[in-house]
Amino acid sequence: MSDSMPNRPAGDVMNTECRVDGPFWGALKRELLLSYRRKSDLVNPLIFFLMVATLFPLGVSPDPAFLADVAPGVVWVAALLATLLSMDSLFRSDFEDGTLEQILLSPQPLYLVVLAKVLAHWMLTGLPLTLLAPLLGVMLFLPSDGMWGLMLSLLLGTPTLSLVGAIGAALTVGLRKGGVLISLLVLPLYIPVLIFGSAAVQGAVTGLPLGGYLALLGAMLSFGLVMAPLAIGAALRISVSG
Amino acid sequence: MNFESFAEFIDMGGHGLYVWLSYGIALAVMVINVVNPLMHKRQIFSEQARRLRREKQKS
Amino acid sequence: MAENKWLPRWFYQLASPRWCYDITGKLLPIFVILTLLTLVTGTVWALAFAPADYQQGNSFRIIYIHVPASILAQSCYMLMALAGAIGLIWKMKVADMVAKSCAPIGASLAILSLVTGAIWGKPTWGSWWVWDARLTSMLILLFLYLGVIALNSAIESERTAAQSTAVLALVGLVNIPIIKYSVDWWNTLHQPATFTLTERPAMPAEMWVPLLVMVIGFYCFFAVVMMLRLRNEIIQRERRSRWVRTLITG
Amino acid sequence: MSTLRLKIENLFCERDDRVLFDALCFEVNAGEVIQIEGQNGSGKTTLLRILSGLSRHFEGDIYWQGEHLDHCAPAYRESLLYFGHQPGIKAVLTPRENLRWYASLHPDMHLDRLDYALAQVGLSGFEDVPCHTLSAGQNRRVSLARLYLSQAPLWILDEPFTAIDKRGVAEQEALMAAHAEQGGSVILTTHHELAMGDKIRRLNLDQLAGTL
Repeated sequence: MSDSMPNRPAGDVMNTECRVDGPFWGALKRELLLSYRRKSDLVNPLIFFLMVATLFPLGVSPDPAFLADVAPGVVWVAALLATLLSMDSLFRSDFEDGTLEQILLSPQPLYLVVLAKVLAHWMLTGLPLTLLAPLLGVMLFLPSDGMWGLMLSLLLGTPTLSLVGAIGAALTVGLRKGGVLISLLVLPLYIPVLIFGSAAVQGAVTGLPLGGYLALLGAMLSFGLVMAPLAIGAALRISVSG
Repeated sequence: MNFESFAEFIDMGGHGLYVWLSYGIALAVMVINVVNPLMHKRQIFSEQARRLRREKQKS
Repeated sequence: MAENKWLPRWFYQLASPRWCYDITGKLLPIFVILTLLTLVTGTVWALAFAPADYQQGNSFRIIYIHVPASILAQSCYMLMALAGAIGLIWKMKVADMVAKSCAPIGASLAILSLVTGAIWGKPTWGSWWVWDARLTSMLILLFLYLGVIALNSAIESERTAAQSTAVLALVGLVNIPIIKYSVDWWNTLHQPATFTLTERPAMPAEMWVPLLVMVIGFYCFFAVVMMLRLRNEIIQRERRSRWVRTLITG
Repeated sequence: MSTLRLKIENLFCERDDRVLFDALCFEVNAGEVIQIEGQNGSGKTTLLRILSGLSRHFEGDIYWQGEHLDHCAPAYRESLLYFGHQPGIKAVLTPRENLRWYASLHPDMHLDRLDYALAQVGLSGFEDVPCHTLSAGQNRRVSLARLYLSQAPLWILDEPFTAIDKRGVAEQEALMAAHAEQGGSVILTTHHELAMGDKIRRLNLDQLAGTL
């Protein structure tokens, strides 16, 4: 195209405005901006997280000793379900308004865009869940020694949940009844994270060294960081193609 | 042969229920696995035959 | 007229499914005979001639169903993921069909393994269900199968369904060792195993030879069911081609 | 310099047991505007999705500047601007934010012309209002503003004029003509009668499929 377009703003005036973000930052900023504009989507998983944890004392027993016993597992299961709850919308709105097509047609590496989206999802669900977890710990009489284990294990475990869940979201994005299906696909894959996550909390409560569990969670996270975006990208291309 | 009599064979040293139940279920699973594709095959054939007849009538 | 125009390409592409249909047609009777032979001898041997276990008595004979079913359920998942990968990479139609046929067979075998495990658990542990590491991983394997089946049936387009389930199966395959390791580890943490179902120090030959026969029998059985399902899939997907039409009209 | 851009060879696609097109061959050269015609359900959108690389449910070969599409996908995406059925606009973002995000996906976009582009599609004054307050036509215009920003030589446009008024259509059409004159190529579907008439090459899917 010719460069003789009229009305072209002077470069120096618009300088900051014209700086183009890379694919990763562009996608990350956009996701954060989007959820900032739709704040209710942001708090819903958190409320859900809180409610699930409330159900256990009501449904089983309010006995502090018992609750302290099950607290690590309950908090982890609640975190897992809360992550899953917000997973379905990860690619769905992009799919519906056509922006997903544009992402797939971009010359930029899909890996980075997908990674940015998952990171944004974690920052908006996993991270708040981690920060909120001590509150649940108190509600469930988790001994204070376990708090650090709880937060550290959630910090390392929830990103893996987001990464694995995104694979399910990408596989079901073109389907109308994706919501239930995604849990069916993803929950079995969440089991190792659940096992090591709650074991880490239990270890912290009983005063055992945490290093091993956290290392395993970290190993799963790094493996997920390398592999999951590839699977997500492939799944998105397949889903949009159909 | 491990058993003295047929009754003993059926009884399996008191565990007859468990052993025969297991083998029975295994048999059932196998039969279902074989019958299911065979039925499906019949269904496909009759369906396609009907479709072909329909197309023939049309043309 | 239009049909003639695209016949050559169709012919070219269908060569492989058709070949597959023919070859499975020839192999099928052989495998049926093999299956009957091995399974009948294996069952008689296992039920009547193999010695009873000195600890578990005759309930030990359930092993001859439980172990082959478990082994096969796992190899079936591997086959499904591998076939899916081949279908994804080389766009081979037959591989997609193999992968699709695997899921229901594998799921039924996983169920068989779980049910026989539970039945075996009753006389051995005194309860129908124990959170034993192997049973738990088998349960999770069943969940993985169910996920694959659910995804496959939710997607209408055959090709998208095949590709999506292939991705899911591959993700599951990568996860199976992690799941197995985590469950094993979790199991040792929560209940020190007094004795497990299938792990025994050394099995005398009178016990493991019939087991081997049963495992081979199960594999042959799997091959038979696989071929039956595969042939159905081929006919279903190639229904528009000329050779299937003549096959159906007879 | 070869003017050949896109070469489609022996394209075959069926959907729901129906052959949409078969042995479809055509070429798209530099400076050409090609309009895909056909009844509803003749596979216009499907064809455009295949050409853009979104849909892979086809048999046959597509070459971009002599190279098979399978081997040059990133380069192809760099030279492609695709306008799909959905405009690809986030409702809660403003037109400016939407276009800036596009620029992060297509780094060679002229982002400095952003205001100019939005003015050209008649949206000056709406740069910073959320898109959900705009009409359907205005939303599509936001997406069409990419045509003024992009450097991509190949445009694939699926019904770009839906919900766009007459004046807008005339302007877009002029833009396409200018793009073709400068050596670009356009493949589009539309139900509008285009004024540039004789400059357009028409491709009728009904005739090709022999259903008409």
